[in-house]
Amino acid sequence: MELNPPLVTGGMTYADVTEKVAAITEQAPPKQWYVALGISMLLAGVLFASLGYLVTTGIGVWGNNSPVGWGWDITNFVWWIGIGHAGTLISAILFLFRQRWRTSINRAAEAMTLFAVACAGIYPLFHTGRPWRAAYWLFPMPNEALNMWQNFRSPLMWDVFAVSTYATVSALFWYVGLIPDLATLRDRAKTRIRQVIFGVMSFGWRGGARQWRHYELAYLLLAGLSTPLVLSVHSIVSFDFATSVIPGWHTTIFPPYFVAGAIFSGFAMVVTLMVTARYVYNLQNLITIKHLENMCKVMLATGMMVGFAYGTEFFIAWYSANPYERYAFVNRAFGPYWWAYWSMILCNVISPQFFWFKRFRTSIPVMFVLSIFINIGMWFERFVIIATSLHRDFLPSSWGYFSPTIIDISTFVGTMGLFMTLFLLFLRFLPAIAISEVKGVLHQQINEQKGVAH
Amino acid sequence: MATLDRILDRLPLPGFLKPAVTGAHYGVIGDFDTPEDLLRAIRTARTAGYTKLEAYTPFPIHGIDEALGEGRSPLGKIVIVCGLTGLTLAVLLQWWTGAVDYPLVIAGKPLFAFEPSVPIMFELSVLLSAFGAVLGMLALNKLPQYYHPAFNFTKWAGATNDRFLLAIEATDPKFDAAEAVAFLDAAGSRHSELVEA
Amino acid sequence: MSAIFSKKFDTNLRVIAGVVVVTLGLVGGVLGYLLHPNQLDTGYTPVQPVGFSHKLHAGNLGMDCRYCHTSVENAAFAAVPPTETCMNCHAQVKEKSPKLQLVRESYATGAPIQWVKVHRLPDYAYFNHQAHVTAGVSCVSCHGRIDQMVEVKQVSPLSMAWCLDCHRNPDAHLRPVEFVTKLDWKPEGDAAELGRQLREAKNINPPVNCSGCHR
Amino acid sequence: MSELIQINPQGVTGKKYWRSLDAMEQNPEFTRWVEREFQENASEMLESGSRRNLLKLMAASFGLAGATACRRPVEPILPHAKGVETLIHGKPVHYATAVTTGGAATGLIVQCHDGRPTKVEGNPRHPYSLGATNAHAQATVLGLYDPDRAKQVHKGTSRTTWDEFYGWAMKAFSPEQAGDGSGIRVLAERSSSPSLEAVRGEFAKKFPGAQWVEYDSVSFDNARAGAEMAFGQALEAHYQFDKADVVVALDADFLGLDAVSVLPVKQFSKKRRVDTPESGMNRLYAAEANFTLTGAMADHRVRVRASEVGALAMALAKELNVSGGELKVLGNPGGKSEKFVSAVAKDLLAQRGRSVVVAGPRQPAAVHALVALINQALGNTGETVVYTRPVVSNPSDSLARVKQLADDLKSGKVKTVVVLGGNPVYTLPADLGFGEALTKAESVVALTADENETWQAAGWRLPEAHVFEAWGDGRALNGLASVQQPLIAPLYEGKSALEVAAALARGERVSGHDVVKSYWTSQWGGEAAKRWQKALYDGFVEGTEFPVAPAAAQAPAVLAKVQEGLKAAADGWEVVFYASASAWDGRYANNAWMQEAPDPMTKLVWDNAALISPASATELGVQDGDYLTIKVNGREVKAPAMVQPGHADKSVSLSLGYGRTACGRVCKDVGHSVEPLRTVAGFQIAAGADVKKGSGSYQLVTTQEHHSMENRPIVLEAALAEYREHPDHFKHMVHSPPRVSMYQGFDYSQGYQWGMAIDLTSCIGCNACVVACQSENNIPVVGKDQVRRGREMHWIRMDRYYTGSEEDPQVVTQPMACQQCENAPCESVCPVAATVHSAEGLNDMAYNRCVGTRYCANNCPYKVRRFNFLEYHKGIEESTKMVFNPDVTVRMRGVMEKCNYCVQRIQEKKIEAKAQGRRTLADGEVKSACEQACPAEAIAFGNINDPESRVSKLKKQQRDYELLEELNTRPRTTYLAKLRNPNPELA
Repeated sequence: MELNPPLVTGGMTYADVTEKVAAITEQAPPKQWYVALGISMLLAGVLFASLGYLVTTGIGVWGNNSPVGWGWDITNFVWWIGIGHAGTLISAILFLFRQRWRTSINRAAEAMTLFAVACAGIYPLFHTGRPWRAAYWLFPMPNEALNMWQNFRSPLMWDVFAVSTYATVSALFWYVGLIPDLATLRDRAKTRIRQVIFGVMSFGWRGGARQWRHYELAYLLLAGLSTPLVLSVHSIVSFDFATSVIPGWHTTIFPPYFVAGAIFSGFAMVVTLMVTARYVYNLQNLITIKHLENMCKVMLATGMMVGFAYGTEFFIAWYSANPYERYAFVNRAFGPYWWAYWSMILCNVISPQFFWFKRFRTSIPVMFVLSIFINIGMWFERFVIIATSLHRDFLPSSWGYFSPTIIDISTFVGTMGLFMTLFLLFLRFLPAIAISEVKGVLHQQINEQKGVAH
Repeated sequence: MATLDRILDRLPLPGFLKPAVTGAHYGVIGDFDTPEDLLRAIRTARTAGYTKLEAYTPFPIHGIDEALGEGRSPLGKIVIVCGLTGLTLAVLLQWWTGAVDYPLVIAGKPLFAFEPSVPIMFELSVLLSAFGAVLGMLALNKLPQYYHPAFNFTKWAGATNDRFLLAIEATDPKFDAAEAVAFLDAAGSRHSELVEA
Repeated sequence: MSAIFSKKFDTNLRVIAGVVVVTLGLVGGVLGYLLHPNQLDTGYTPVQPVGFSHKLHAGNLGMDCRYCHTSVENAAFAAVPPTETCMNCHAQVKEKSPKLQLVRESYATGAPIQWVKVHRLPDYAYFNHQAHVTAGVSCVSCHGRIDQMVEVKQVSPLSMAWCLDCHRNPDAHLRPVEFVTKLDWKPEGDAAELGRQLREAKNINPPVNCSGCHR
Repeated sequence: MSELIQINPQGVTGKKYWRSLDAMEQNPEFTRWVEREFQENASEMLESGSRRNLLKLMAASFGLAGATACRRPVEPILPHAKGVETLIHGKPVHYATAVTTGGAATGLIVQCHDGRPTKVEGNPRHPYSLGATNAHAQATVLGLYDPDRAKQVHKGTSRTTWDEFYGWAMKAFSPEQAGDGSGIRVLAERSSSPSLEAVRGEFAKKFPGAQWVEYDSVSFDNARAGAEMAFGQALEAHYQFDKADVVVALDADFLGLDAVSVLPVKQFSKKRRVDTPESGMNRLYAAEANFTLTGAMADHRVRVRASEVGALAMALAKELNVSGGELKVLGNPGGKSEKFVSAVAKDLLAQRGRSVVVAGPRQPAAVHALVALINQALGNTGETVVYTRPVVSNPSDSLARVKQLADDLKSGKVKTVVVLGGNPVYTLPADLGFGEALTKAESVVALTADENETWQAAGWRLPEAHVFEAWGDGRALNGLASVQQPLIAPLYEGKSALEVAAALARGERVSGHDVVKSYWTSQWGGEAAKRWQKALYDGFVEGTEFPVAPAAAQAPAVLAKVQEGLKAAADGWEVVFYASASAWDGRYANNAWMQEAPDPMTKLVWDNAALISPASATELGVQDGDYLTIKVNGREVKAPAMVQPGHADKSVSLSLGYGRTACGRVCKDVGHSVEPLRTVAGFQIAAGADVKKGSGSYQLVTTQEHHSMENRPIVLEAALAEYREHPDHFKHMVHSPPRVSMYQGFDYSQGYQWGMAIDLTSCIGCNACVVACQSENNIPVVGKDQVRRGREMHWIRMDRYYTGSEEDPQVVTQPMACQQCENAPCESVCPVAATVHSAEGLNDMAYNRCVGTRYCANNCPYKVRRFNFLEYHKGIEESTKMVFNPDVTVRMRGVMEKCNYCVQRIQEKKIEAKAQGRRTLADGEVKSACEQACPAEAIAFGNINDPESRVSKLKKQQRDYELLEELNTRPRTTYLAKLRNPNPELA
């Protein structure tokens, strides 16, 4: 067994790396791209139509009710935000840990983060009854007429800060990473228009040694900032639930549990996307089986954490001797939403167990299918936490049931359309792999090989 | 316009507008095959007494800073200042709005307390730090800078692809165009030329 | 290879950016100032169907506000008077004036005069004249020197922040109830001290809770 | 009620008020609407505007985000040309009036804002109201503004005028044409109106051959017929529950749907109230088929079919040795009842003269006679049961008279029929074929409140004025007369039955005001004017009560008749008809508040159902919503089944008033008509039914889907004896860690601190508070589909839990509104501080600040917050908007709302007190709408800083507990644990 398999295979040179990645943005895309974009844009259109209907008619077009004040809206929000976490994790935490295997996937993963956060951000805004007011009341702007301020003690207020900070920092991080590659595209550009566009976007980057010096430190600092940030974001999202009084929500385990779940689902989404992109664009030499296998290991680890959290919740509910807590968890597993609970267990706890075996970890079809399973499972996890906790809380007189409407579904599917649209445009027009970083890895690899040869 | 340039020059805008080079020539740029060649050339040039050197590479290369004699980037300090500003802002915002400007009794909890303020304190610190890091980096690098004489180098495109360039700038006291071309050629440059400013 | 952008590009870019930023800042500042309730909502002086002069009636003739606005001490609304009230005098005084044609018509036909509302609060704000007037808050505190206005003009922003200013520190706006409609009344001695005494004597605690005004 | 201002007794005053209203409303659209309304057809009415939806305007102006005033809309002020005395814009005034149901009047106080009635309260001085109301009375005001009311006079389907009608009528009802009137029949609803009685006398004098028939769709004749059997004359029994320590209800829902329930509830709860562990408490036994509110309150309830109640009464009479001789006991009224009967008998005997046995109006006359004997034997007559002459005429045989009328019609004897009110085509026994019979008459005149089935069957179709629009009078059950004074001039062309009857009798048009006033002045002589004013002011005419009638029955003779009249219950299925708690007999079917008020027991909304016992459901193989086919004597209806725990087996309870065919928008396609099953013989109970599972099923929607407390300490309950032994019993029912807060908390020791105490021992779960709150707080109606989705908007909901077995459960009810927690979980989670605490301890909700995250509702452990998922006020008519309380914001979609202890009332009273120079409010000065309506006085609201306030005293009781206290939310609303007083022998 090879101890340290190469991360760039096929004997690629620096120029090959540039050519391979940049060419994607310069050539006409394959036919499948147009088909995929068409479908995605159609779905994105469905999203905007659904949101338009929602805003003009009211939250009632969704299935939300009393007692289930949050249904698919916040489920989807948490799901998308969670997915976003993998991007930051790959680009920031793995960077800090000097995990060089991150380089070929970090760019796309970061883009995925941004687009997932964009999709997520739709929900907190549009789940409000009066989004036109929420849009500006949620930010602390001086308001002489009202003399009113936000309630900074509300976890939703924390969300506003966490998610907007997260979106901003992720965008900054992503764009900073893009600058040298945009310069590469600029310098390769054959047409004036491409020259100007990439010229403007790359800020006049030259790759001077002094520039690289500040750049590298900035990147390191951003990674250092993003690491606690990404952990804080899902912790704060979990505070929405953890700080409440509702049985099933009122749980101290939530922050780590949510973060682990976020990484879990995020990696699953990265695998889903990268396996596809790798196949479509022939990037097998850049996104190697080693990359994918590592991601499967992360999924196995985080899946185990999530499974452990599920068990802990039950244990604590039993151990607390609080009848409401006990009921909430028994109800999850055996109440009217039993199917959601067991789908979650099947997808999140059982399915990653396959990754114990290298055979499955290195099998593209297996990891593709399992990654989709995990994404479904993680959606169910959020649904289970939100809907099953709300639908039966303290007073049985107020118990109810939540069923989604067609608009719930179309809004959710629509966000997938928006996500895919953005992702496809990204693949088409921007370097999907961090060219300069891969070259750095290649340089190191070449030196190592030389060292081995010596 | 010249006056404007002068005024703008004096403005405390980081990295703004100071023309990269004055004079007719930027310097001489040589084009190397590998990072190792480049590093060697830098060391030779420094030994030869050149001081105004700049390297252009498609990816950051370890040891190049030392070779060029660069110190630590001040970016970390900028970021710390920004982060502390964010932290202070967050505390002031939450304390002033909640406990001073319109104190409202909410859920029987104190008007201002440390515990519920932590998330926003943290987020604002990170947000301002991140802006500090990015804007600081751009400012220190004098970006955006859309015109630079180095772009006039005929084989510039390689600098962001697979070539490793070394520039001996015209401001170098030891600078002499012909000498520099010869020097770089000798150091292993595949192509060296005098570049217009 | 030659540079994509000209040498002047960077300077031009910064100059343009600077101009844009300064302009936006100015526009924002001006808008912020103009849209502030103090500017936006004050000064509204609609044209009324009948050229009723408060200056003449309340100022020169010295009529008490409550002669017309009868319900101000008893109800939330200060009530614009019925045409009948005008005719109490104008049946004898200026009974042929063309300016009063509309008033006479209204009285004869029973059709109301269409006055234009000047002081308008949002419908979810429940202001109560009775509560203020009986507490000793003068008309002048909100409506200004109506007795000097030929045409009624809104002088206060009537914004929530403005309401709260007084609700938090009412002392300066309190006076003995008998002087409530005396718009030119000035306290003898320390106004704040008098206000404090009145507030304590009458147990005045203006609410700053939401439900004080919003129900 | 600080002031009662009487209306100006000129008949046209109301008109003037109404004219002034549009001016006051400053609403040109509204004026246009009024004008058009009087000119054109009702079909034009389907315009939807929500102009006054205040918050919606905010939304519309959102685009301008604060810059709205740049283009400030010009808003006119339209003062009166001539002032109206007594009217101060924005100041509500209150008028005393009366409303008559089932022939008996109840006094009301109606609040009017700028000339429009907005809220109904009980008249505290009227002995049958004592300040409280039931849900139906609360909803009366919405009926006034029902846009689907009959509005204009029609001949056939074409528009005509009252002039036309009177032109025809004066001829048709002239002696020349009508002769002695033998071809004339008048069919009127039960009335106790002295004026109408006088008019009726005039009519009879003019047309000696004519017949005037009064009827009830929900009949109380049997009770009076029973008295006739016992005492030789039809008397009205008055049960004094406030003097009874033991009450036995035999198929009697005296706390619920048996006519005017307010007084019995008041009296009953007075004896039920437990102030200290030593207090006495009455004991209630109930035997019934359907589960009623009375059964829910009972300490012991035995379920028997309605037809078996007679046998049970007979067994009881035997046990009590009523006759002193041998009694034939009929059949076996169910296994459990033997023990029940002997225990009840013992208890009754121990409380001679301090007990009441009461039979329900559905029971045959013989049972009522038997009950009269039992009460006599127990020495209750004259003590807890008194009799007076009835307030209605022909008190005991209306059904026979209606049948006679139908027969006369069919045989062609009748030329002209005048229907005065009601909806006989829908409500009369189906076997009369009344609608069909009407076609035999030459002319049919119908004066109806809405364009109902009877209206459709008539030639002359006349709109009936609403009770708030017309002059009239009526007697309370004890004879006390009230003048019904109008609060507004008729919105449309309506006239009252009294006016039409008087015109027909006198041959000239007369105003209702004149008829009523001249009747009463003629009764008084001397001080007529003064007494008239006083009657209007008081809401009743002093000294008009009927004297107590001597009632003594000859036991053996009566028993013989009873034994003859009582039949043993037949085997097999039987059907019982009962008035719907919502639609009653259909007259409230188009009243959206009532449709949305959940049935107190089933929690069903917008529907009726066939209620059956769990065992019967198993036997039939049906579940909730499955259709049943119910056949009685060849007549058949289809209705969805609903399992009612505690229902008698082999019995189906069907509620009236649904499945109307000619109906307004609200009740269109709502529920299933069971009227086709009702016959003269089986008008209330129909034996020999054939019940089968039908095909298909139907969606039934309830507001509560889970009926068990899951062993959670929600409604704490104990027996009185237990409480006496351990007064701190309830303090130990919930074990929670010490309630220690991390925080110091705020000082609530100063000023008013509002709080509420709800006595679950008294609460009967009747919905009066629910509808009162809806009326006071402009709560929208959302409709069946939205309720199905769990989006009902009631700020106070009536939780109902079953305890014990499914077959024989007990029921507890718990009104649940915002608990005004001091440590409110909802407040800390709102991002925009739209819900925060006031200095007086209220959990304020600022709608205009709310962005609608619903986080607060999620985090509310009591789930009492209501969210406007859609624009629930959208599309309501301009006329219906007049019902809105102007002191409460109408909420737009997207905002959260909830109970705020009627803060508008608090503010109003505080301002008033301060203006009067008072430093504090007296206890009881501010009443929340729920508290004010509650007939059981179960809700106490007030200042908890005042140790002498009613609420403070209740909270000091040992029974007081905080719901979910372990969460340390420190709710301001607390509950007083439920006590029952079971008979140890039956325990």
